[in-house]
Amino acid sequence: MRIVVQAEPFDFGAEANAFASGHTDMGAIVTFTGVVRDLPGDPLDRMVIEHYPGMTEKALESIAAEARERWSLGDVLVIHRHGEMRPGDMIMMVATAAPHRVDAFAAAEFLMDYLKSRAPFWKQEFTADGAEWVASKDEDEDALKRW
Amino acid sequence: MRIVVQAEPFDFGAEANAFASGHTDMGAIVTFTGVVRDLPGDPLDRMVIEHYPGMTEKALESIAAEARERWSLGDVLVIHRHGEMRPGDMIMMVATAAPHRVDAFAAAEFLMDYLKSRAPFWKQEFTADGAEWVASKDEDEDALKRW
Amino acid sequence: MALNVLYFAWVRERIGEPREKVETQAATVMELIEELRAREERYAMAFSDLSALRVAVDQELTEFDAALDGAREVAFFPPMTGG
Amino acid sequence: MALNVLYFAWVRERIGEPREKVETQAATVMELIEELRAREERYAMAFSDLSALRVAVDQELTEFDAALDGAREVAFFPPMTGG
Repeated sequence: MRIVVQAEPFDFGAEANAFASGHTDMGAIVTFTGVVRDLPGDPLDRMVIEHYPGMTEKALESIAAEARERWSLGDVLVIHRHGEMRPGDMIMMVATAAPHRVDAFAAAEFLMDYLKSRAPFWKQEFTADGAEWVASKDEDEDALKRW
Repeated sequence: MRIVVQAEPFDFGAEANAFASGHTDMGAIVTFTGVVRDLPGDPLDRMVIEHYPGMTEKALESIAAEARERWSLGDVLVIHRHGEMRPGDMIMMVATAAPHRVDAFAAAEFLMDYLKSRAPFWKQEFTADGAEWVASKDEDEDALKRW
Repeated sequence: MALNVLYFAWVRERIGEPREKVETQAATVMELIEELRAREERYAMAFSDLSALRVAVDQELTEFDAALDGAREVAFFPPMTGG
Repeated sequence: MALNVLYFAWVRERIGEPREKVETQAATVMELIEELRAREERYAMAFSDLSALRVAVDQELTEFDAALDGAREVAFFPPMTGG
């Protein structure tokens, strides 16, 4: 299990390859990557992500540990950036390795659902109109109910 | 949309990076990678995948097209190898890009479920005991019912 | 009509070849199977349990009662195991 | 007791600083909020709608009625938007 919180960009392909290569007993690897979107009609200059150092790592570790309890997983990777990002930049990734695809998919979705609204990150978007904190979505809170 | 059927290995990381980098309007990228597993107790020497040239490409294209009809997707990638592979080798990958994670996840799972039992590939495993065709699993057929 | 008949995986192994040209008047896949079964023991063996077989006509998965009019290629194989 | 009180995102902006030491006898998070609200307008503003706020005590998410005995760090922030 590896949890990384950093300001620097990460190399998604290199991380995905390294993660997938380590496991000859895992048949299924799932990755999710979040990318800064350019907003149609209101072009995004940049996104800044604030986080709570210390709690962030704890929250991600506890989410990953819970995923490992719920599903048969070989490994979990979470990388999440903070600081300034531009449209097209990768914000974060999770990866799961499991003997079977059902577990790898379910664990990756679970990690994402929890990470969205239980890990202490806050997004702020900067456009020509100024800065705005991204509001949390009811659907993200609702997504937790299925687990 | 890109569908590749080939005997040669592919570079998962490079493919994943190229796929994820092309889309500043897609916030969510999901990949699934299938890896040849080493069987505990009965070490696998190699796996050979037979396929039906012509029909394979058609089946994969039609599965990918159906995914694009069902979900809001920006792009789909499917790479599937045939021929001889060793434990730890990557057999195939799918990748989906969508504005939102729910669509990217659902489409990737749908692609995998259909690809497992509707694309004309047949796996044969070679161990010290000889060669054996991998039997299809009832659970793979059942997995199609949820879509 | 002349059909290209293809076999894959263990069906190919039982029949002993990956493809052959078959001259037939069969109207459906099932009639084609009956003709093949009647030919030789290896065909009878390969087609003994249809629940273990799948069929594609012109590279589209279909059922055993599918019509063959206009078909050029019929393929028999076990359930697929991709992914 | 002396608590480290942290603010994030727009809560930090409204309060005007990211952290401060608070000397308090508050037994619960809610009592601490009442004390802060009574201090200055900017606190009253930041804590005006608790449904828009979340709280963590010693870096664990918790509820507003959570006890503070033994706590060293309390953080207030809006709902999280990671991923």
